[in-house]
Amino acid sequence: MRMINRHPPKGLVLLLALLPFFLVFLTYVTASAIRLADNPADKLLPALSSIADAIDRMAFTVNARTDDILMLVDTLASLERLAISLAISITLAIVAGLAIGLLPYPRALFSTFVDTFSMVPPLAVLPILFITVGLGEAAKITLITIGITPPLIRDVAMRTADIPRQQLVKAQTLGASTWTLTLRVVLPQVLPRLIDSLRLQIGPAWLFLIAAEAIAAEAGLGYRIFLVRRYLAMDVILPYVAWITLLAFMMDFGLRILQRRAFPWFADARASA
Amino acid sequence: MRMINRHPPKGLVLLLALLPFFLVFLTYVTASAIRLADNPADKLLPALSSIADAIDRMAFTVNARTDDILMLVDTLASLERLAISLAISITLAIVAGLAIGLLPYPRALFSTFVDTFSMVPPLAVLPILFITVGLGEAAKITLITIGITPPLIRDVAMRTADIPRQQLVKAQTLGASTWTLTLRVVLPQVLPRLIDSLRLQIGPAWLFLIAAEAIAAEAGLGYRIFLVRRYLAMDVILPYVAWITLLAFMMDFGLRILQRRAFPWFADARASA
Amino acid sequence: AAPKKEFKLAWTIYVGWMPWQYAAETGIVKKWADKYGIKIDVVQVNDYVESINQYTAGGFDALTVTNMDALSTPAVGGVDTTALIVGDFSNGNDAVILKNKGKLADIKGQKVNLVEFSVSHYLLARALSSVGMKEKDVKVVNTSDADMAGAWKTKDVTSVVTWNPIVEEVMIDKAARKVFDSSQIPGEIIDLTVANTETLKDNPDFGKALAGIWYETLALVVSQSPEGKAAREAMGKASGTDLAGFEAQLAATKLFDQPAAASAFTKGAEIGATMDKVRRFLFEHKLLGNDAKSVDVVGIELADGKVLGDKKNVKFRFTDTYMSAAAAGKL
Amino acid sequence: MSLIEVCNVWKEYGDTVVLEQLNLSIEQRAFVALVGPSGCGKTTFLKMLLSEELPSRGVIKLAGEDLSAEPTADRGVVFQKYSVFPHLTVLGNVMVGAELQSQSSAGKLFGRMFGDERQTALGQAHELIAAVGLSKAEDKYPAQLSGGMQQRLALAQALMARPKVLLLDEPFGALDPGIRADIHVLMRKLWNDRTLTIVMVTHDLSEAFRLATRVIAFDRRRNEPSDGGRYGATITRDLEIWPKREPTALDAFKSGRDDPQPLSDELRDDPAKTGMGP
Amino acid sequence: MSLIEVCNVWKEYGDTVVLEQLNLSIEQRAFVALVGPSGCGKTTFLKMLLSEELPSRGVIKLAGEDLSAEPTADRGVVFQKYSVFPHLTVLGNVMVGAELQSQSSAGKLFGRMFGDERQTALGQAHELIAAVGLSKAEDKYPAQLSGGMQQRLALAQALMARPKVLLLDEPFGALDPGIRADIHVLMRKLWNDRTLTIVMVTHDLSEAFRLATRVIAFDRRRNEPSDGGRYGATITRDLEIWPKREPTALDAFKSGRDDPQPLSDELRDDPAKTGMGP
Ligand SMILES: Nc1ncnc2c1ncn2[C@@H]1O[C@H](COP(=O)(O)OP(=O)(O)OP(=O)(O)O)[C@@H](O)[C@H]1O
Ligand SMILES: Nc1ncnc2c1ncn2[C@@H]1O[C@H](COP(=O)(O)OP(=O)(O)OP(=O)(O)O)[C@@H](O)[C@H]1O
Ligand SMILES: [Mg+2]
Ligand SMILES: [Mg+2]
Repeated sequence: MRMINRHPPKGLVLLLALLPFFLVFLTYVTASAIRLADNPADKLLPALSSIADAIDRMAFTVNARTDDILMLVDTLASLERLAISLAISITLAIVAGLAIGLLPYPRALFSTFVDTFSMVPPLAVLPILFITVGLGEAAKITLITIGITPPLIRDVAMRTADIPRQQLVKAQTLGASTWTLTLRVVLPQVLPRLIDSLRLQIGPAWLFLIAAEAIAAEAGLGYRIFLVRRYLAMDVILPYVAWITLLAFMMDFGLRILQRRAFPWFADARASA
Repeated sequence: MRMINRHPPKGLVLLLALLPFFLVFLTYVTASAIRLADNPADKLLPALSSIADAIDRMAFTVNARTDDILMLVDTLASLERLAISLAISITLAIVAGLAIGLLPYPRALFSTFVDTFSMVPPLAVLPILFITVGLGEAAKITLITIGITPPLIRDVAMRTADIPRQQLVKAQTLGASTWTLTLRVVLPQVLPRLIDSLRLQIGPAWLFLIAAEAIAAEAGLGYRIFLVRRYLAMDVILPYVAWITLLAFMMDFGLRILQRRAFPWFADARASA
Repeated sequence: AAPKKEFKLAWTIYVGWMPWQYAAETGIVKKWADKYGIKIDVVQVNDYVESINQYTAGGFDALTVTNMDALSTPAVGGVDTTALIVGDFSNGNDAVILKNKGKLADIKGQKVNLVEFSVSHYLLARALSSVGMKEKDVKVVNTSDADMAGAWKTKDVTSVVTWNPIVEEVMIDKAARKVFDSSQIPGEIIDLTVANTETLKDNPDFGKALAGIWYETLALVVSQSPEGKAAREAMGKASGTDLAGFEAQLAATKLFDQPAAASAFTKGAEIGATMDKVRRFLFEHKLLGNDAKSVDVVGIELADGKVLGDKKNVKFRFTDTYMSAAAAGKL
Repeated sequence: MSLIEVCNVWKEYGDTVVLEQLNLSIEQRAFVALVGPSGCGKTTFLKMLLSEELPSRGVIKLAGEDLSAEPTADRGVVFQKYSVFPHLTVLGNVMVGAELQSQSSAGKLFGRMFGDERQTALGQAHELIAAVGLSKAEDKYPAQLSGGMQQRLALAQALMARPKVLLLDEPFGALDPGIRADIHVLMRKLWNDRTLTIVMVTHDLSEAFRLATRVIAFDRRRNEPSDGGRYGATITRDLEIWPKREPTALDAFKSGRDDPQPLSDELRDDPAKTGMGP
Repeated sequence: MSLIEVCNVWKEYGDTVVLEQLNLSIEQRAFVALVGPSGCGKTTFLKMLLSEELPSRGVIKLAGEDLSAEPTADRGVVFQKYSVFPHLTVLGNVMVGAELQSQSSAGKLFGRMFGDERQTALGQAHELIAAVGLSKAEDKYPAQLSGGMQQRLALAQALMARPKVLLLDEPFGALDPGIRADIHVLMRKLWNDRTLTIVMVTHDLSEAFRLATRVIAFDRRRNEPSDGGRYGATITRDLEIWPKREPTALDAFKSGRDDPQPLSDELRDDPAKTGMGP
């Protein structure tokens, strides 16, 4: 039978999905054991027990000095930054994206500019950014926003322009003004697609968050990773990385659920397009 | 007349497109003049003449100490790294993406793993990367590759899975094996879409390149930016950023042309889908 | 600039500057600021270079910085800067480390990983000249400090120049050999707290408050009392290590916990010689400006009023005013 | 006075003449079918009637006045595809035809209706939905409807806005023949019951002759490839259907199928309901 | 012996019975039309004939042997959409029908043909393309063709692989009536000229009766909503067309239009070529 027609039996599917994770885990444990046998003080690939200790220390023990749980503080700080920047980016993307996708004048004015701007590597202009907005929360939020807004705008503008011309004409023949047309016809159709774009930008958003926290912060997941990196404390870094991955995964999952719940018509409409 | 129906006259379009660039330029010149009036040695927003000097020094003057043109050396080093990583990423994306999108067993094995892996922030696991591949060119290329391959694989797999089931059945009724079906039916249809995904990854690729060169390098656009950042040489950083933007823009443009030339059927097919 | 009431100091994580963090956290900063009727915001910046850039661009009134970086960035950038506290000098905190090679001379021909144009670079230059070599005899690879410890673990890296706590981290490795360190050039790598000269001139109280905070905190840092130990432990934690790690770093630092000693060092003759070496190093690396014709473009005023370089373009000043006031208990 | 007057209209794109020298007047309550070969400019003509395109020369008048420069609610339209909004239910799609026109402040600000205004509109919407046989599908989204149901919905939506003229561009081109026959019956019924003037483009001659009161054919009079688009199409035939069809003549009308089915809530094209026998 | 034997076939998805107790045998050279209400399982049945789905119970035999477990070249297929490959020209689409089957090493390794093998295949391809009236469009891509042309191309492509049975799932459902009439003529001609057995699903009864030698209807015998899918559809009618149609009886066949046009290179559905008169 052709490979393309050979399906794994139901029971095997989950097992197969877990296999690569298990192999990575096994590789880690082996490599760690080898290094530790060579040098028991090796910090690069700590034993699972050291990692468990670190997790306990960071996530389940109240820090005496600051009277709080470090990992919780870091997570809240990072998530707050992410949430604010995502909110700003989404708002900007909707406003600018709809304007560029729908209205000829804003399109003529901004579409080339946004295209160009989205090519500027934000990490390279960090000094200017920090000096313009200072080193506080604003800087971190601005970096994330600058990093993810241009692609979001481009996407929203493209999705807006993809709405069949016929629908816009139709809405006008029903008496819509530009504003009500945007509100009732265009925006509701763009929102579920915005969720798709947003899912693509979750990865970059974390990247910029970590980069921003590496430069100026007093708490945050990226801050902690960079702080302990000087000491090569992989026993802290690895759980933090796993935690970030999990958070990102959950955000992705949440967005997918949101899309399905909030826009019940979308899955069918997309399938039949 | 509704905003949506109001089109700028032809002659105005170019002017409107240039306007935001001009405004940014004007803002810069003004802000720079104000700062320089205050402190003639200010390094943050150098005068245009200083920038011109820096460009002349970096791009048109043979460096006495190293006997070459710095900007040329940097550009070649960076482009080489980009080219190698893109080549590797594309190859991986095609192989893994086709397998995941087309074949049930690899899909069961790898799709969750790739999804999860694509959420790991690569910058956070650098030390592990170092011990695996060292600190040389390999590390930089690996970082870029790790950064952009997972989304590329996901995209190719999704595009592959999007190919109507009917086409796969049809090909089988024409006698195709899994291999010839992939080669003659699936791959040619996925390639032009891969170019779309690739265009989306150009930004991240530059980002990872700069991050990689910031860690350890002897030449490269990102290296130079981070090096001269030590003494706030914005007169060098700004032209470098502009140059990177231009290069990224040209790559984007080149990919668009390639898509049109190499896959003449694609534009029509997409429009009629 | 007019007198003002609110000031910002940027500091970065380094053993010699951790007192700022502790002072801010325990209220010492507030106590002294209140005394002079001002407000001082002590801001932690993770990235050292960024903190200097921010200060240079005018985002901060005061900064923790080394003598070399104070000259290369703010001073060259036209920001007149005064070193009002000489906190310590590196006495082993910076080191040249080779892998499996015991002599400095073995460095010849190797790739050396370090943060280019930093004090590490300077230390390398001084180390090389001590054995009659030039920078041309090695190949410098710019490597970010955050990744230095990880980089050491790779095969490609055979020699590094770096500072603590990374030195300690690297030295854990059995193959690591320290072949040169800053204790061999004592007093040349100086950790300062600097402030904008103009701001300081218009607001001398700001300088006095900083000096007051500093010496009250240092008294705790060196104290063998339980409070002192607790303070060191807190600073260790905040810098990502523990008490032992922090004390090891302190040991490699010549801390001027007595204002009188700091003041004496500042007025001493060596500092002039050091700054001359530093500016020559910077000039050779074109860090005094691309169009700098000579080492003299930027003037450096020493505590005794002598000026190195251009007297009309003094941008970096040493002064013992505040340290002497602290020593005299006149704050 | 005629409802629509087309006076010496030309349409050119750059050097290509698509339509030349159109003169036409359409009476109130006419049902005009527009036929002609592919690419001859039928859609272009409809776009001009919609004000989506402007004539290169000549003028079009609606009820004695020059056409406004952009689409307005006095001309409704149904396209072959994309006529209904995928994110609104059947009821939502029909309601939007009233909501977007509302002159109340809620209508202008949000394109929505509240209170009495909404109740009145809801009543009309239910009625129209019943008229096109979609009562049982009021809460469904377009993607859950068959092609025929979607086009019936598009008709109801267009009618909700009470246009003077209804423009149709191959509205049934993608439907299966049996379903087409049903919808033809509906079409005639709607035209009969409401004060409607209809202009419908179709590829299907029998459809044209079966439905319309007047069939107009566009074609190029000169058709040498060497012309290279220097000449456009124009009206080549203009037939009044005989015996003259009047709005009230519905009973006399028979669908094209042998067994015309009564219009009911359960039309043949409802995917959930279909039953058939040979 | 019949070419296709369907013996007591059931198809269930979970608890839902889609098809129950199908028994059917189809002769060599039959042209079977399959009709039935939407959702009754016609496509499902065709998928089983294709081996894209397996029967839940029962067996299907082709030429006396059990069907292979996956699609093979002995059964060709044309769907309503997506039957041709958008990235290949007309010629490429037809050639691929031979190339993918080639047993030469180039064929197995690259799915391509070279040298003599290719020349022979090219000859056949040109012939088939001519037979479906697409000679002038050999270098065009599917997106540049009208819907009717694409379906003709799909037929040529399927025939290139020389299947024993040709399966068609509403192949002309999306075409305009005039174009449909033309393609019906072509369909009959192809069936006549080649040793083909055809099973065609259609929604259009008149199409079924016009083309087929045998019309089979699927329906649910019990249709209470309360059954909740516990009963499936099965064969409710099985009509042999009378007078019996034989493959050679082509001349007697008339298209459904009043003026059947001769099959030529320039069919009505070529967007570039269309001309029409009322
Ligand atoms: N925006 C445009 N720019 C240039 N040419 C155009 C434009 N729109 C239409 N045309 C040309 O005008 C001619 C008429 O097109 P139109 O769509 O009106 O034809 P049609 O009669 O509706 O055809 P069909 O029956 O295929 O729908 C075509 O040749 C087309 O290529
Ligand atoms: N994979 C599946 N899983 C569950 N149910 C299915 C599946 N495929 C088809 N069905 C159900 O089987 C029934 C028959 O579907 P099928 O597509 O064969 O109908 P059909 O006769 O071809 O309809 P149409 O005329 O609309 O094409 C439908 O009720 C459908 O919902
Ligand atoms: Mg048209
Ligand atoms: Mg079907």
